[in-house]
Order: sequence, then C-alpha cells, then structure tokens
Amino acid sequence: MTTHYLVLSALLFAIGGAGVLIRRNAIVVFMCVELMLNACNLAFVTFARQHGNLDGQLIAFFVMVVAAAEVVIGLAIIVMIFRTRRSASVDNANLLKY
Amino acid sequence: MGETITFWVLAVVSVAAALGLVFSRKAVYSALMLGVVMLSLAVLYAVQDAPFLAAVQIIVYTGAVMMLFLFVLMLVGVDSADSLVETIRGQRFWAIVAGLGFAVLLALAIGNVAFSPAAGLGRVVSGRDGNVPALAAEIFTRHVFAFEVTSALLITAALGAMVLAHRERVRPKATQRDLARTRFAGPQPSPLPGPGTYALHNAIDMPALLPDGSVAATSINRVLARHEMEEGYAPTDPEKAALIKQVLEKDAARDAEPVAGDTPIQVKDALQDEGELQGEGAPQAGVASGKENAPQEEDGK
Amino acid sequence: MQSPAEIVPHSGGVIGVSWLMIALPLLGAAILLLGGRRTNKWGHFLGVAMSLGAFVVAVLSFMELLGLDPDQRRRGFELFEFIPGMVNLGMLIDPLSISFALLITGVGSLIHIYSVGYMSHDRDRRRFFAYLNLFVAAMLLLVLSDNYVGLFIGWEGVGLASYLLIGFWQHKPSAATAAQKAFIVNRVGDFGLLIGIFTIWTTFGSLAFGDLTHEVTGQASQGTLTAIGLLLLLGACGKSAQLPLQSWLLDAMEGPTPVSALIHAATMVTAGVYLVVRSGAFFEAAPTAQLVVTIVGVATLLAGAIIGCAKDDIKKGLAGSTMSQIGYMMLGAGLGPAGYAFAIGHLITHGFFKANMFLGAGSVMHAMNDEVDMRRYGALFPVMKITAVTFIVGYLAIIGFPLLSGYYTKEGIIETAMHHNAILGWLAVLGAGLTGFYMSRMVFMTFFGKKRWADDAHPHESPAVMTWPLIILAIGSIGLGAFLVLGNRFMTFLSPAVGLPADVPEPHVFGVGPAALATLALVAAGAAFAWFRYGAAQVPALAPRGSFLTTFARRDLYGDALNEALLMRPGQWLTRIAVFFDNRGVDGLVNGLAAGIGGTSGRLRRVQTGYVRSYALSILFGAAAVVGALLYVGNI
Amino acid sequence: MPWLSILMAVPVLGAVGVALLPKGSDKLAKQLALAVSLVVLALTVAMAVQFSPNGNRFQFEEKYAWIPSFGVHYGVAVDGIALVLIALSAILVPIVVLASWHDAEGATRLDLKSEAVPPKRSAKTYFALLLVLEAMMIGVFAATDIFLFYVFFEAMLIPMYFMIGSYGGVQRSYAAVKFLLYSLFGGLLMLVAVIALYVVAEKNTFMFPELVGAIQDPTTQKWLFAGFFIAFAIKAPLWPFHTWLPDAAAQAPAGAAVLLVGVLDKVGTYGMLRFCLELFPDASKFFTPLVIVLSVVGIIYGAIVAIGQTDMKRLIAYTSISHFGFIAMGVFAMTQNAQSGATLYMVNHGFSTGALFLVAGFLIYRRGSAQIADYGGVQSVAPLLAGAFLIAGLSGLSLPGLAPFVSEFMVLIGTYERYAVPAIIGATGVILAAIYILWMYKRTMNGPTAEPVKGFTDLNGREKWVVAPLIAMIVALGFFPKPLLDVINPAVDQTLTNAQVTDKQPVSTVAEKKGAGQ
Repeated sequence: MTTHYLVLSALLFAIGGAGVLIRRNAIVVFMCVELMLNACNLAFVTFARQHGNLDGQLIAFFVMVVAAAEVVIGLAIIVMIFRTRRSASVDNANLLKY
Repeated sequence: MGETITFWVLAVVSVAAALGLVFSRKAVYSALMLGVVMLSLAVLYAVQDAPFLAAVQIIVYTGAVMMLFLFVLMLVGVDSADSLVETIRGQRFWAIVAGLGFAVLLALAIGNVAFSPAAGLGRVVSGRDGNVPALAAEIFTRHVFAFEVTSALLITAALGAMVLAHRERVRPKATQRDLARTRFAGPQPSPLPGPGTYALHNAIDMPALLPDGSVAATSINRVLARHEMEEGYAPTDPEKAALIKQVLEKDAARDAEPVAGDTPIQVKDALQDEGELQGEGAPQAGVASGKENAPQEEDGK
Repeated sequence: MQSPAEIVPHSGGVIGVSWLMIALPLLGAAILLLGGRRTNKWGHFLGVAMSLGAFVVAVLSFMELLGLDPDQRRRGFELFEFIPGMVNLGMLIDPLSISFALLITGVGSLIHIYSVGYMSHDRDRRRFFAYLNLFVAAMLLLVLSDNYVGLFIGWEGVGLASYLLIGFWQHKPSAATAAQKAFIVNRVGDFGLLIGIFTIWTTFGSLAFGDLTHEVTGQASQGTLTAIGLLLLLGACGKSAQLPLQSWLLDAMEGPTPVSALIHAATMVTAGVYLVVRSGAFFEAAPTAQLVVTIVGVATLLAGAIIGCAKDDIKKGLAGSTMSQIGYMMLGAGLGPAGYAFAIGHLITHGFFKANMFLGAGSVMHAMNDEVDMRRYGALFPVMKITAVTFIVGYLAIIGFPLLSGYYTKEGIIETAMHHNAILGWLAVLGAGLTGFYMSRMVFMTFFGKKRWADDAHPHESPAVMTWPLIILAIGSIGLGAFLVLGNRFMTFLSPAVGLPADVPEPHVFGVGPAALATLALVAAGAAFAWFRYGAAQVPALAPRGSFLTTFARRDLYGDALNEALLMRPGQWLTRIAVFFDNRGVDGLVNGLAAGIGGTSGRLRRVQTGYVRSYALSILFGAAAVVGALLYVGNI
Repeated sequence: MPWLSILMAVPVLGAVGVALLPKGSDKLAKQLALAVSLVVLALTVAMAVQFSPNGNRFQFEEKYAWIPSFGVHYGVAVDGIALVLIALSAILVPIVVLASWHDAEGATRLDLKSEAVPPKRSAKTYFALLLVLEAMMIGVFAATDIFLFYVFFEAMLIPMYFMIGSYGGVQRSYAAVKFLLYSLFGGLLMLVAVIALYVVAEKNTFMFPELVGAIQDPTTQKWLFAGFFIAFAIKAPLWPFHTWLPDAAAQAPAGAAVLLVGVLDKVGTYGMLRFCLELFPDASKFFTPLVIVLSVVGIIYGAIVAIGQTDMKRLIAYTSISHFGFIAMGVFAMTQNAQSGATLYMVNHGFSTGALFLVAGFLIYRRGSAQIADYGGVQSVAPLLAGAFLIAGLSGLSLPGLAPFVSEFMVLIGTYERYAVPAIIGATGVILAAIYILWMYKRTMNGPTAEPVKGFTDLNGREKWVVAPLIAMIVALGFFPKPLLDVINPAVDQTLTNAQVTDKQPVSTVAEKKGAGQ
C-alpha cells in the first residue's frame, strides 16, 4: 500500500508543479503550490506509518504551520501587487529582469 | 480491504480534482477543486493512522487557508478568468514535459523500492493513549524549540500580512463638508449620468446616450473602458468606440503631462503601442508606466 | 716613459679642507635658491664671494702641492662612504685636478664679477648667480673626485647647471628648447659614460682612479679596454660637443653671454678632455680607442672651423671656434702622455682667450642692444677701445700668433700629432689656417670696416666691472702659453698625474719646423683672405645666399637636419605608434576582453526574463535532473 | 613591545576616530588624521632606531595562532627590506594627508570649468580611508605569514578602490573598476598558489621562514612561481600588465596616486624579491630571462609611451612603469648590487614619484586640468612651484646627486655584472627619461605665460611643508644613501643565500688587492 500512497503523492506533486508552470493567475499558482505541499504531506504521513514512528507526522504538522504562514504572507503580497498593478497575473510582475 | 477501496476512490477523486485545479479557467473553480483534494487527503491521513493531522488538515487547510484563498479571490475579482493563450513560448509544452517526466521519474523511483509491510503506528500510539497525546508528547518535548519558533513565525507572518495589506493614509480623511465643497467647486455638481441609460444594453460598461442619441462622454466608466480597450473589447458601435478612445486619450494626456509630455502626440503613440510595450524600450516604458499609475491613484481617492 | 705616481693618502693642511672648494659655491647656490627674494639685494655679491673663496682655497692648495716632492703630489682622501662596498666619495688633489680647479675658480670668478655688471638689469640676477655657483660646485666635484662615480655626479651636475643657464631666459621658447636639447644630447653621452663605468666596475671591481693604474688595466683584454675607451669617448663627445654629439653647443648660445663664456667655452665643455686624460690608463692600453679619439678630435676641429667660417651671429661663430679648439685638445688627449700636457695646456690658455673673447662679445652685445649679428656691427674699435683691444689679444692668441698663448699650446699639439701621424697633423694645420680665416673675419666684421649699426644703436664702452675681467683675461691670453710650455714647465708639473712620454720634446720659443712654418703661412693666408673679403671690402648688411659650401656651414653641416631625419622623426613616429599600441593594443586587448565578457553576459542575462514561471520551469527541470541523477547513481 | 601591531593598530584606531567624528567637522578630521599619521611616523622612527642591521634577519617578531586547523598565524616581523618600505609608507602618509587637505572639497576655482577635479565629497571618509590604507600597507610589508600577507594584499585594494572611485577624476569609476579587477585577478592566482604551496609543502604552516626551501620539485616550483609572479607583475606593474596604472593614477586624486604608485605598487616588487625568489629559487632562475626581457621592454616601452602622453598624471604613471622595469630587473639580476639597488629604488621612487605627483597635483588644483597643453610659462609666475616640479622631475630622470640615481646606478651596474646587454638597453632609459621629463617641464613651465596660468599663486605654506620633506629626502638620500643601504644589504644577502645565488667576481684583482691592503 505504501507504494500506492507514494505514487499518488508523486502524481499530485507533479500536477501541482505543472500547474505552477502553466497558470498565470497568481492565486491559482499559489493553490498549486499548496497542492504540492499537500502531496508532500501525504508522503510524510505515509512514511510515518511505514517506519512506525511519528516523525513523519510531526514534519507534516510543521509543514502545515509553515504553509499557513506562507499563505498569509503570500496572499497579502498578491493583494498588494494587485492593488498597485491592477492585475493578479504573475506574468505582469516581470519588472525584475535583465 | 476497506483501506484499499478508500484509497482507490479517493486517489481517483483527488487526481481528478487536482487536474481540475490546474485546468479550470475560473479561479473559483480551482479553489473548490483544491478543497476537494484537501478533503480527500484528510481522509487518507485518517486512514493512515493520523487522525490529528486529518483534523488539522480540515480545520487549517480546508477551513482557514481555503477561506483565505476565496476571500482574496473575491477581493481580486471573482469572475476574472485567465485567458488561455500562452504568452511565453514553449512554456506550456515544456511544463507538461517536465511535470510528466518528474512524475514518471518519481514513480519509477518509488516503484523500484520493495517496501516491507508497513510497520504501523500501533506500537507507538498504544503506549501514549492514542495519536494526539503521542504527537503532543513529541512536539512539547523533543521539538519544543522548533515549535516555539513556529509560533514566532506565525506571529511574524500575521504582523507581516497586516503591514503588507495596510495602507497608510497620507492626508486627513475628507469630511463630508470637504467633499461637498469640492464637489460644488468643481465643474459638475450634479451626479454623473449613470451608464446604460437609454442604451441598447443595460450594462455598466455601456456609456449613456444623450437625448439626441450621441454618447454622453461623462458617463463612460473610465476603469472599465480602459480595461476593455486594453483587452480589445471595443464596443461594436464604432462611434462609441472612437469616443471612448478619445476620452481615454484626453485623460492619459492630462495625466502624463507632468511626467514627460512635451508633445501630446508622443503620449498618444505610447498609449497606442501599449499592447506591445511590456517594458521594451526604456523611455517609452517610463511614459507608459507613469500613465498606468495615474488612474489608479484616482481610484484610490 | 714614466707612469703616474701613486696616490698618497692625505690629511691636514689646506688640501685637507679642499672640499671647501666644492662646498662654498654649493652653499652659495643653496642660500640664493632657498633664500628667495630676501637675498635679491646682496645675492650677486655672495655668489662672487663664494666663487672667490673657492679660488683662494684652490690657490692655497696649489701652493701646498708645490711644496711637496713631485712624486708626492697626488694627494687623495676620503670624504664619506657613498655606496657601501662599491665606492666612497673622496677628493683627489693632483697636478691635473688642481690645474682645472684653478682654471675653473679663476676664470669662473672673473666671469662672476663680469656678470655683476652684465646682468645688472635682469630681475632674476640672484637666480643667475645661484646657478653659476651651482655650476662651479659641480664642475669642481667633477675634477676633484677620486673616482668615476663622483666624476659622474659632477658631470651631470654641470649638465644640469648648463641646462638651467641656457634656459635662463626660459620665457623665450628658443632658449627653453636649446636647454632641453643640450641636456638630452648630453644624456646620450652620459649613457656612454655610464656603460663605460659599468664595464670598468665589472672588469676591475673598483671605480677609484687610484686603483685603476696602468698595471691593473693591462690585465684586461684588448677588446674590453677598447670598449671602455670608446664608451668613455662617447661621454666625452657629449660633454665636449665633439662629433657626432656636437649639435647642442651652437644652440646653447641662447644662454646669457657670461654663461657661454664660462660653461660653453672655458670650462664645462672641456670636461671631455679631462675625462680622456684622466682615463689615460685605459686609453694608453687601447691604441684603437686612442686612434678614434684623435680622429674625432680632428674631424671636430675641422667641422667647428668650417661652421665658424659661415656664422654671422658672433656668439655662434665663437661657439664653432670653441668646438674646433676642443677638437685640438681632443686630438692632443688622444696622443697619449706626449699630448696630454699640450692638450691641457691648450685647454687652460683657451679657457683664458676664449672666455676673454666671449666676454668681449658680450660687452659688444651689451653696447649694441643685444644685437648678435656681426653684419650689423662694424667700426666698433673707436667707441669701445678696451673691449676691442682685449678681444684682439684673444684673437691673436687663438689664431696662434707667435709668442702669444695659443701659439705655444696649439703648436705643441700640431707638432705632436705630426710626430704621431702625418695625416692627422696636416689636417690640424689646415684647421689652424681656417681658424686664421674665421677669427679674422669676426674681428674685421666687428671692429673694423664701415658702420652697419641698427638705427637705435648707441655703442659705448662697458663699465669697469666688465672691462677689468677682460683685461685680466687678456693678460692671461698673452703670457700663459709661453709660461706653461717653455721649458716643459707644465709637462713636468703634470707628470705625476698623467705620466711622461718616453721622448720629451724640447719646445722652442719660435718653432721653425715645417709644420710650424706651414701653420704660420696658412694662418697668415687665412687672415689676409679675411681682410680682403671683410676688412677692405664692403660687407652686406644682409647675408648673401652664398655657395653650397656656405649654406652647408651655415646649417651646421646639416647636423641638426641629420639628427632630425635620423632620430627625431623616427622617434616621433615610434612614440606615436607606441601610444597607439598601448591604447589600442595592450589596453584594447584588456578592454576587448572586458567588452567580450560584458557582451556575453548581456546576451546571457536575456535568460532572466522576469517571468516567474520560466524560472519555475528551470527549477522543476533541475529537480527532475537531481532525481534522475540520484536514481542513476544510487540505482534505487 | 609589539611594535608592528601597534603600528597597525594606531592608524586603524585613528581611522575609526576620524570616521566617527560628527558631520561637518572636516577640519578636525584632517587635523586628527595628520596627528595620527605623525604618531605612526614617530613610532616607526622609534622602531627603526632599535633595528639592528646585523642582528637576526627578522626582528620585532610576533606570532600568534590565528586559524590553528590550517596553521595560519598572525605573524609579523621585519627585515631590512620590509623596514625601509614601512618607513617609506610612514613618511609618505603624513605628507599625503597634508597634500590632500582640499582634495575632497571639489573644484574651488569656479571660474575654470573643471573636469579633472571631482565634486565635493566627504573629507573625513577620505582621511579615514587613507589611515586604513596606511595600516594595510604596514601590514603587508610586515606579514611573515603568507596567508596573512595575502589577506593584506587583497584588503589594501578596498580603501584604494574607494579613494579612486569616489574622489577621482571624470573617469574615476572606469579606472577604479579596472584597478580592482586587475588586482583581484592577480590576487586570485596568488591565492591558488598560496593554497597549493600550503598543500604541497606539507608543513601545516603558512609561516614564510619555515616554508623557505620547502618546495624542491622544479615543476611544482615553476607553477607556484607563476601564480605568485603574475600577481606581483600585475601589482608592480610589469609590462604588459600595466594598463591599469595610467588610468588609476590619472584618475585618482594626487595624494591617492602617490600612495598607489609610491607604496602599493611596491608590494609587487617586494613580493617578487621576498616570496618568488626565496620560496622558488630554481623556478626564479628558470624564469629570469623572461622577467629580464619583460623588465627591459617595460623600461623602454614605458618611457616611449610616456613621451607621447598629453596628460601630466598619465605621463608620470608611465614613467613609473619604466621605473618599475628597473626595479624588477634589479630584483631578478640576482646580484648584491642590483637587489640592494632595487630595494633602494623602491624607496627612492616613492619619494621621487610622490613629489612629482604631488606637485603636479598642485598644478592641477590651480588650473583644473591635467592636460599639458593647458599650461605654459608657469615658472614666470610661480617659480617655487616650478622649481619643486623641476627637482622632482630631475629625480625622476635619475640625476646624480638626487636619490633615484644611486638606486638606478646600483641596479644597472648590478645587472651589468650578470646580464650586460639588458643593462645596456635599460640604460638607454636614462636618455628617454630626460626627454619625457624635460619635455613636459618645457611645455608646462617654460615659454610665454599662458593666459589661464597668469593668475597662479606660488606654493603656499601648506604646500611648502608638503614639498620640503620630500625634496630634503631626495637630496639627502642622493648624497648619503648609506644608512638605508646598511639596513638593506644584510637582508639582500640573506635573500640571495636563500635564492642560492652568488655574485660574479670581476676579472681583475683590484678588489683582492684592496682587500689585502685593508
């Protein structure tokens, strides 16, 4: 069963990754990042059960906490960018370049 | 057996929802799809001896994070859908290649490992009256320092979010009296004509018509008009389109003048070129961005 | 054949403080230069006093030296350690150096005095005296040092003084250019001298004159000795304006006339002769080098004479004559011990009569509003009798009028040369004839004939402070030659320093040999021809075009043109090419590299599109690559 | 008493003090900087007096472990060579402080549109940087730990970079970056060589005395030599690594240019003498022909290019390239005379070029231009200024009686003992030197007075105090170089012993005879 869970996790991670690359709406991109984090959490939880200790779950817990913090800040940034640029497209925020 | 069924059902659901998240045009749908994935994962956590995480997943993610997402979506504009035209050449193709490749590689890696049957958490949990006390014991003993640091992180994040989202008031809030004075001192004390009056379509993006059938310039919603011009949705009526454009240009010229506008023609050109601009030539970009900022400030007031 | 005596360590007495000769003028120069305007009032008196002080020390040292046995007359002592392990600065007082010291301080003091009058209208008179004092100090260091390094310091010191004095009127571009030219041409000679010194050091391991005796130099190979000789000669050519480094001397006449008299006639330019005589131990061991010395001497004496024939500028004419006379000295110096005494003797008498004539020329110029063109002179004898008489005395001395100074010393050189090598001797005789012509031309054009003065010229005799030095110098010009040469007085006196030839000639009061008579005849012919052309005939106020030969002489035998074509122009091109190469080549390479890197990164930076998604894509590829690599390596 | 550490600490503390002064106290900053630099000078003199030339080679030793795991020490000590160079720095810094009194204040003569003088900047930062630089200079010469030497070698760049980059002329940023990149490139090669030396020697130390003779393999020696040598050749600068110098020196303010050319660049030649020769004797002998050729090319090339310059400061910089050729030639001629001469040359060149740069700086300050063509006839209006310029210039062309002559003479004579032809070619440099110096002098000082020059004032009191000690040193050392040579000679002897070279003996027996006579 472990293998199945891990493959599912990998699949979700890859989908999330592809989403980050494809979507331009910053919020959606953010959601895809969350998806990737969740996929990781799944792997952690699976490994916790596989190895019979709680470390995996602990990490997943911390990941959730950090992800929550990250979402807060990330969304605040998105809101701010939207306020000044009237757009939530990640492609529009491309001033930091060559 | 029960776990297997649960897994397969939820796996299919979550993958489908994940794909939906990536491919749905509207951001709200994406958010809902993400919610589905999270809920599925919560169940899978519960199945895998992690009831506490399952609960946290639902409370924190589905409850708090998803709400935050939706809230921001509302703030930004719920119905703004992504255009599906890819602007970066090859991005979509390579994204899919990379995603698939990565998935295949990981799957290969995982598939190559022969896992022994899962050890299960029974032994760990049983000595500690269940999963939550066991986790709690871990967190508050071995990882207490990390835990405290996360709390600091959360506080910082909360503060950060407040700081970022906060906007400083630079001048005192206008009182009713001030507003009234400004309004009556200005050129038009009366309200602007509403949009859509006598128009063919009763919509906010349609300018009002005067009794003689011509367009009332003052009724044009600048923000929407700008947006539409940029996106290329001009009104079908060429007269209206021309008028909207003219009004916009006048605005742009007025805004750009203090920045860099010795000749209005230059500004006009800059406006027309805006679609291709995207920061190509530096001087023109300066004009363009100056102009871009100006209406926003107007909005803020 | 008698070798020079050993140097005796000395202490005490006047000779023990003979360094005062150098120190006094140096102190004077320092006070005048550092004191600034405060010393303007009495500066020139200080300058004269310091010079006279040096003269007094020189005379006292000379007396003390005379009081010693002839083989004890080379006194040396150390002043201080200069470069440890290599050379110490020390004094060498011997007949040779003391002769020079007397000439330098004696004639130098007279010229100092003369300058008080000559420069009285110049607002920078103080600076002038400072430079003169500096020159005297450097020149004395040159001749009194007991080693080549000290000599070289003085050598370049006089070069500096000469540079400063030629360029004294520095606001005139021509003066500044002449000064610069003099220094640079001298540097070419100094380069030779420097390499010569290096060779001496590496070959013999010492630079002190006392160590480099005939026995020591005899041990080196003939090639080395010839090389040393030629290198020293190159140095001598630079300082003494011998071919091929003669070109600076004529331009050097841009300096004030006392400078021309002191530096460019009486003393500094003779330093080359001093060097050759002082380095006798090398030259006598290297006959080839000696031969070259004589050839250079003869070539220069003829060249100088030819140039002198065509110059209308009185100072340049005298400068040509100086070149020529130094050529005689060089010839004498190249003849070995037999010629040394005559060379140095001629040097001393020349110092007197040439200084006399230069100062006389200065007096004339002073009277004629600084006009130097002899075609604007004429019939000056009646208005400035003292100047004219003293000048004519100098003139008679230089052309070798019997019984006057120049007659004995120059005759000596010609006789010895004739004895040595007939061709050289006859060429020297020819030179004497030319001397007779051009000097007579100068005298006739200046003092006789008709007035060709400029309208505003009011010639008058110079003040006493200027005429007295002329008179004293004229007396020296009359009698010194006979005093030195008759009875071989000078040769004997010098012998401890330079040695004696195997067969000492017996000088005559009036020579009757074929050479002597031929010389007299040629000189007389030259003078007569000059009278015919310039005394009796009308001299045009503007120079006629003249034949090819005249132009050739007027243009300094195309020496400058040659330098310009062979050195200056290619040098300018070389400089331009080098600068271009440096900017475009070396620096271009560096800047090109920088530009290349800049260009590459300019292109590479386009990868930074600013699109987050592009970056994310590369991150994902990177992650995939890491996973792939792990799979491959770990074979998971 | 830890003399050397104190010598470094005093200027650093002084720099901190100067930097911490409140805004607007520029005058106090200058006075403090001057006082600190004078204290350093006094300390240096006190130290030099206690140095015994015939005692141990390294004196005033201090050694503390710094990074024990790599055997890095804080090791400082001086031998005669380092001592004279430290003394040179200590003498030059107060002079430069005094000379730079107004350098940070921008153009004062507003009537002359100035391009060469940068706008007003913070004076106290400038003087703080100057003091930091002094500490670094002392450190680099005193370091006996090669790693420590490297640290100072690189750290020196920082203050100099800012001094050129913020206080320089129009093209200051180009010049500063060029200077920095060149030096960093060399420094990087040296770092590689330093590490390689540590690894190959297997002595687990960076202390120089213990590393002498540690490398025996000739091939290794060659590689390591190249690493060190290129760094030093860039620093010195030797042809063809020289093009940064004219830019840096021309753009730097005069005071910084003096320290740059007068002291900083000496680290290059000092490094060759100390490290290249002693650590890699076989490789040094192998590369000697190459280095001699580069030096001779540098002498002639630098001089010829100097003749063609139109900018005074660039001209002086090129003359320095020529002079550095002499120094490098002397170092690699491997004779007692040449190496002593080269060391003496390092000191003398510091004074002579220092004087030349500073006087040129005074001129430029008055006229606001470094172009030679903008001057003419200065001597008529400012005779003292012209006189100082002439003496400095004459010392630049090695006029006998002035200090550089002694060193140039020793270098050439020492080189001639072993390599006659390069010495002869190098000696033609004396002719070229006369051309470039006198021609510059003629064009700026002689002739009719140019219109903008007419308002020139002569040297003022401060400027006289700047020029006087330099000229006094130049003249004094020109006639009496013995005190310096007595200190330098034993150290050079030791260097030659470590480099396994002995002097050639002359053909004749004069020396022996003299020896017997004494």
